[in-house]
Amino acid sequence: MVSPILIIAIGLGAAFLLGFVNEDRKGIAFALTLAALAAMSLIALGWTLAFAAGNAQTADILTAGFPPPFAINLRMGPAEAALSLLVAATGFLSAIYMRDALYRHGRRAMAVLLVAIMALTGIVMTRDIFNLFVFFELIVIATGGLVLLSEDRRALAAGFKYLVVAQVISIMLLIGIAFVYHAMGSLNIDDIGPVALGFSGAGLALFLVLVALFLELKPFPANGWALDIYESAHPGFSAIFSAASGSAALFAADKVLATSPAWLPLATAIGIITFIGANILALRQNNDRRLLGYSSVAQIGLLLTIVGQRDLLGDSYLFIAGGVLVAHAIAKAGLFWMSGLVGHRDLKDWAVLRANPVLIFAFATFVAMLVGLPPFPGFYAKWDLAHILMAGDRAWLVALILIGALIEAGYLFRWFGFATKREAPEGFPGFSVNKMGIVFVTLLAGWTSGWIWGDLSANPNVLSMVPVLFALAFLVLEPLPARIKNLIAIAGLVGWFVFRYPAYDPLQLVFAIIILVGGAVIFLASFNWQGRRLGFYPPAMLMYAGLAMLIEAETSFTFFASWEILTLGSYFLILRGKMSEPHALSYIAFSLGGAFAILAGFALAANGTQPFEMAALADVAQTAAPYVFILLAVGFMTKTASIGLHIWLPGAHAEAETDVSPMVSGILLKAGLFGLWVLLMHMGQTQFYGINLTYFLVWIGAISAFLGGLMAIFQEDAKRLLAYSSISQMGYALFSLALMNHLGWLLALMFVINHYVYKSMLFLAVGGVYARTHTKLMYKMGGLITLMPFSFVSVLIGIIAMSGVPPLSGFGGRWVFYNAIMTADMRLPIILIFLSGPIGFLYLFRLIHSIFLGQLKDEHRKLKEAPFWLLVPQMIFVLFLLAFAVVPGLILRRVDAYISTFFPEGGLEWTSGGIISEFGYWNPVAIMLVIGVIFVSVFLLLLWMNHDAQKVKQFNIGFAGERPYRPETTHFAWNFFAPYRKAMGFLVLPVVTTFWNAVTDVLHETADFARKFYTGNGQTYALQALGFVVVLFLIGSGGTP
Amino acid sequence: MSIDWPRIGYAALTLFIVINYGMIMTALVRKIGARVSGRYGIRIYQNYIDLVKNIALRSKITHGVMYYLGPVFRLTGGVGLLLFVPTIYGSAMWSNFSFAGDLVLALYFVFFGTLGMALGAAESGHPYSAIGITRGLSQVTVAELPLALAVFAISLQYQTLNITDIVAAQQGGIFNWTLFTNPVATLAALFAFVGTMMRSPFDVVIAPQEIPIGPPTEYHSSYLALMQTNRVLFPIAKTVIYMNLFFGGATNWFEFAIKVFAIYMISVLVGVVHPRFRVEQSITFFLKWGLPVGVLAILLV
Amino acid sequence: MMQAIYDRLKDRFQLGALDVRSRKGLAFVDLRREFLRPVLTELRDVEGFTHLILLTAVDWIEDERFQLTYLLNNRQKNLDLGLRLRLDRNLAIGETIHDLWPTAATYQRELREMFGIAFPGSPRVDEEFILEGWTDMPPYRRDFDTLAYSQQTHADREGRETSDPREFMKQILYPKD
Amino acid sequence: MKHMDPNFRKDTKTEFPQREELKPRKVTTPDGQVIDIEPLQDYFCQEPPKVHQKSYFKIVEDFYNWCRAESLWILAFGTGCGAIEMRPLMTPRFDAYRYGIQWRATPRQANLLMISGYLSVKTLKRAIRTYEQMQGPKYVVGLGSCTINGGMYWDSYNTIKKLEEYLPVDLYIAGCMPRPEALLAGFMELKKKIKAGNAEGANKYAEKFDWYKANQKAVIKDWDMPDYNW
Repeated sequence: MVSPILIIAIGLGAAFLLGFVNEDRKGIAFALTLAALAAMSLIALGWTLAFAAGNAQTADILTAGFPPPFAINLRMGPAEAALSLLVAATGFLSAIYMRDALYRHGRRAMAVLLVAIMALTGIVMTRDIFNLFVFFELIVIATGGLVLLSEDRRALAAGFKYLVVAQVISIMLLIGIAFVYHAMGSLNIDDIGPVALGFSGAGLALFLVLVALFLELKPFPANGWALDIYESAHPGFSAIFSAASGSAALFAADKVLATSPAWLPLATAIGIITFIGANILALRQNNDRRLLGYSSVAQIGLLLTIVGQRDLLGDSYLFIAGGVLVAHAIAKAGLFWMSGLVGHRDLKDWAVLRANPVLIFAFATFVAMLVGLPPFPGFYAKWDLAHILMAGDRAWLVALILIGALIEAGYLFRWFGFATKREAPEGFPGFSVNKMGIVFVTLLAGWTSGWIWGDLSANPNVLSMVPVLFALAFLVLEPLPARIKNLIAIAGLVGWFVFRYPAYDPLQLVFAIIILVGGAVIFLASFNWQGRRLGFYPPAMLMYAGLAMLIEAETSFTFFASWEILTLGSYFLILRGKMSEPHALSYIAFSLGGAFAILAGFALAANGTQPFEMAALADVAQTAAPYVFILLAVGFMTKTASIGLHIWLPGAHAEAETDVSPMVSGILLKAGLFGLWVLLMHMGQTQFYGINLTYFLVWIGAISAFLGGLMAIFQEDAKRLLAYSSISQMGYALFSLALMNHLGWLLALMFVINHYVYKSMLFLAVGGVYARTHTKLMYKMGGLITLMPFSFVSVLIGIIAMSGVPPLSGFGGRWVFYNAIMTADMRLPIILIFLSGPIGFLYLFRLIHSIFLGQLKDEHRKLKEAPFWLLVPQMIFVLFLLAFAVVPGLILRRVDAYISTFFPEGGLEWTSGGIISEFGYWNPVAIMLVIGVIFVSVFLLLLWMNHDAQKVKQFNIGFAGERPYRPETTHFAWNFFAPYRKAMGFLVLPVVTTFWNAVTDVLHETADFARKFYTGNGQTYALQALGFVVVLFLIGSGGTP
Repeated sequence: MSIDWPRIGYAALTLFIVINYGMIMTALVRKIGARVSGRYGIRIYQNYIDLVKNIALRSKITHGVMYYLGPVFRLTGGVGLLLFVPTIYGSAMWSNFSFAGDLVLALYFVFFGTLGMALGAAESGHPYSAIGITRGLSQVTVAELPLALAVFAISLQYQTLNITDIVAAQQGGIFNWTLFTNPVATLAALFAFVGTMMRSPFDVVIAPQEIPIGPPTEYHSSYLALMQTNRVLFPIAKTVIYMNLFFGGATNWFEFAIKVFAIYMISVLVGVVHPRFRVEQSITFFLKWGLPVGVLAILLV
Repeated sequence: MMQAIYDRLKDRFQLGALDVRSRKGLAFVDLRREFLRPVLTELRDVEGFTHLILLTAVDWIEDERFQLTYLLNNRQKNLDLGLRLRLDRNLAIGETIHDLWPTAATYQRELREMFGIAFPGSPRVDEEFILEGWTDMPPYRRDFDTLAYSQQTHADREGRETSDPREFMKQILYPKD
Repeated sequence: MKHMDPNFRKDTKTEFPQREELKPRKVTTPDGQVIDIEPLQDYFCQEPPKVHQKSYFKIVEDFYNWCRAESLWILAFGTGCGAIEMRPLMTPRFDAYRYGIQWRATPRQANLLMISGYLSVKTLKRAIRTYEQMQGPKYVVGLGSCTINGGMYWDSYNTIKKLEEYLPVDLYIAGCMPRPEALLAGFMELKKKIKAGNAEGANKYAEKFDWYKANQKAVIKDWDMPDYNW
């Protein structure tokens, strides 16, 4: 192996050599710089690969020929190798990125850059604290110089402030080092400690060193001096400052802390405060780089927290810390580099990235990496971290980390929403190829790191799962026409279903049919879109991949990974809607909140065991079980949009594209239901202080069913109406599931099927109407029945089926419902369900009346029927509903038998003469026949009597002697249920929305308040840094020095 | 599946009897009302004349397919409801098509005609029709609530959803009727009964003074004839359900006639002494009075 | 009381004589056009005549004049005061007072339709008020002969006899005289 | 007798302009296409009324006529002061219900239109519309001398004098106003006429449709509806 000291030597040597290069020969100087950085990277890479392959041992390099502590020694271990690679590679890429700036400033700037990178690798490798100090000083000076590469005038001030505060810190470090030497008699890190927590003698020494190192990490709130650098420096340098400097400084702190575990809580405390505080502050940022700065600080805070937990993490420490670090470094470097592509500094200006889809993909990747979503390293790290912390009884820390992460996700996804939805500036000059190339390399590195971490993980690698790979393949297929991609997508879904069919149990089968076959049917509607439809298929397929994997998941990890994948996919899918930016954001915020609850729940349940079988949920210890239940239930209920957690749904579903609405409503909601199903299957009877937790679910389900329906009544927007209706329907399903008896579960399953069919059908029908009328406001339509007969039929059938009127399939659901509640323990919530049934009738009638009946408007006179491909799936659904109404047994019978394995009592008897339950009977064929015969007879009778009726037009109505003035004034549709609002309106005041708004408001207010610390004055910042030390000292010593 | 011709014959006969009974009974009820106010009132066979007159109209119009089908839905709803419920207890044949489904079928089939009628009336494009429908639908959602609760209560009481079984359990004396064994549920159901019979005080749906006659504003000729037929048939079909569930059912046609008339008169008596509610008032009324009684019923079982 | 009000107004505006009628508390005053608005404002805001009972017109065809009558009421004191204003019949343009009393707009619309008196600026004054599809001259003008119009528009039923009521009743009641 | 200006000539030249909402207009569809809207054509059925044959069998027609006679549904539409005379018919004193007479609130379901008193031109338009919206066979009864010859409004510029020029009147009930007893007597007469098969006003209206329309349009200058209001 090449000696690692060469890394430092090359950096230093090249910097020295640059001095000999002619000032004008910038090309040579730059080539030299690049070569040096490349060589440094390659050496580090060599070591890293050797460690990965297991061919290398940790090597100590002695510099002066003496063993430590008599001379400085460097160490090259796996962590050092990886970090050196990170630092050197970042430097290398940044150098290419900053080519223009470096050319402008000449060889000196290049030399400073080389020194900075060299010093950073030095910090990583050295084992000597005084050496550490030297390298820090080098970095401080180099930073001060490199900041000037920026064209931003504020950079000068920023660099100066940085220098002032950095010197204060350096002095502190130096004093600390002196004390250490005094106490230990050695400057070698390996000779320090273990030092007990204390503030005299060795304790004080270590305190000073640590505090200095922590301050180097820019902890909240003593970090104003560093943030200006992020904001004003050249993005290429900011990338180094964030990715490389931060990592190196952290590693330095880690090295010192490793000697004295007693000091770890200090790191944890500072880390977590920084993580949450910086994230809250970032919420209010409009400047992209400053936001990235806060985010960097937050990520370093998280890492410091993890460092503080190394006593607990044990062997996983490197994996976890490394995962978070790598994700942070790559993503942050990538984002800083991307910020150089964007001309202006407002977050909304990132909309310019839309000029290149790959950049948007890169942006999405980096955001996902930062938030810790699969398949990136942060995901695996977070998973393991949560598990280990939970098992170590540090649930509070998990909670804090997850809250911080949620806030972080909030602003990052909001930013992403700006980029994809806001208006792109006019007259955009184009991106620099050079810079874009760097971003692409980073993107590649991101995905590679994801694969590596997946591979290293004890759990399956997300990137080696077939559905995920299939979905990702669509990224490559993007240049193809949409219709070909659609065909492939359908083939993929159906193919996967056929392939997996033998392995499904009946429950999985039903969900698989809905997700895969049902997904394929909805995809038929997507044939309606022409062109390439960029950015539609990858997220859609990602969602389906997540769903397909979810229902087969055997371990909690696969389950959770699938959950995150489908969440991510559906977020991008929802975001595509024209007006959906805020709704997609609230969707992802709630979904991630829910996902984190699930993560915490799984981690609590697993109690350290990995992999954790889903079935083992049944064996969770008595003490933990209720908490596991609550966490998981809350998580799943964010997806089913149960009341209280529902506010994301109406907007997300209503503003999505026409074929996306049925996907996210008809199919995606079922994921939550499936989760609840699995939960109840394994932990159904969990008690909490003597109360069966399913009681709460029954109530929540009933209230959702009721209020969802009530809110649907008052919507003017057709898709919103359907969206609220979904809340109601999911409430029903939750209710019946939580009844915890045989028929309840059967009913829930019927809801799963029925809701998929009629909600998809209705969304497509309304979407088809929207495609023609360009409005979703119902009162602006009317009288479309003759123009759109097929759409009308599907809405009509959907309504009959949904409202439970015989003879269509909805009635079967009602019948099972009555039989199910006969054996239920609870009676009061049933009242709400009784009330919500007819309420469903109200909003559905409003839907069909306001759109298809009543008065036709002038501008709609020449409308055509909805597009063909939107009608195809609708007609399939119509046929299915009719068939399902007559022969429900085809599907339900097997499931009924399957449910008997959980609830042997109370099943149905399937006979040729109908279906018989314990209490009643139901003969779908007979019902259909009788009604059909009567209907036809009466119809023929009427036809005989009234066959010669004169067809009249819309204004031929008995209008009290007058004639209607205009269709708009004659169509009764707006505020259709006014009397109902008078009587029941108080129930639908937006209490929940107000609550969640208040939560976000408080966060924002806090951020606003905290911003007052950041005066922009260098002296203040220096005082803050000192104040931080004093406060830390006082708290640490308990006020008694 | 072989066709059971005798059963179809009996069904047709049931239909015939009930329609004629309904024609006479509703006329009688009006006549009684007239006599109370000192008039002679309509002739007892007036309903038939009106029916023929409407069928005999020469010119007719149609507003479209759903308009045309509205009355068909309506009458199918009425006929179906009648035939899905056993009419005479103890007779296999007079039970008609009740083999197709139990109490739940009857409860939900009530909406079939309502839905069809609403769709048909709405296609006429008449705003008064639409207003009438919103009133009707708004009111019925809460008016049916006490019934749903009462039905739940008595099906828990008898541990069955089979109407025949429920009637069977009430045989053997008047005190076996649900009316006496479960008076609270009966009271709750009667709230719903009065609320859904389209009589004052709950007839704002068809308020002639403000929205001519609500949903059927545009209907005439044979459409109206079908609806008139349903108007005499449907309340009886509904009353039969109440009779079976709460008043011991009927073992022969005579008992049927008496009981249906008596139960029907409840809504009439309430109607003649109460002025009309606005929709939100009746919603509030049912929530304030009907709902608590219903809740009490399911809590007491 | 009315006299006192009249005297107070008389000091400041040129008014005609106070024309006191049979009933106590009812009087009319003639005034010129330029005093209409100030007098009305004064009466409304100072003298307590808050209510515009009616605004009507009389066609003095012989004088070539339209007379506008603004009848005001003081509710506190139960006084009615009519202001009479004469307009040139051939240049029938009145002044709108809908800003003083919003109801005046309706009266003015009626006068516009029935007498053809214009009130520029009055809201919706040119819309149809009672007549629908009227194309002839304003029917309340006295040169509009309603009988002639009726004869030319609606045919009489043949055999219709018309009697003078006085003669007719006399024949029936006192056939001998 | 009243003085009449022999020189007065009514204005017969001025045309009343078409109502704004009925003028043909151009509308932009959601797809941006511009289409023509002709309100009268698009909103209203343009078919003329048809003459309906009686039943093929006389006995059936007689039975139908008997039913029609015994089931007179009056449209609740009061055109003038005579409307007040109809209310007592519902009271115990007169009790018209026993003769099969009822009031309906919608023209679709009524078959008897009572022109209850003077009919101004403006109301005539509503009466015509309402009459045409009723489904045949349908009957018109003119109430009071105003409908017969103008009555006390004989010289009014705005009140029609002979109702049968505009609608096919089956029966006049004279008086100013006729008392409820006279109304009942009139209904009995109408019944006889219907039973005899002579009350074919609707067919007469269809047969002489052009004549009726000409008369109607001669007095209604702002004809803002289709020729026949289905």
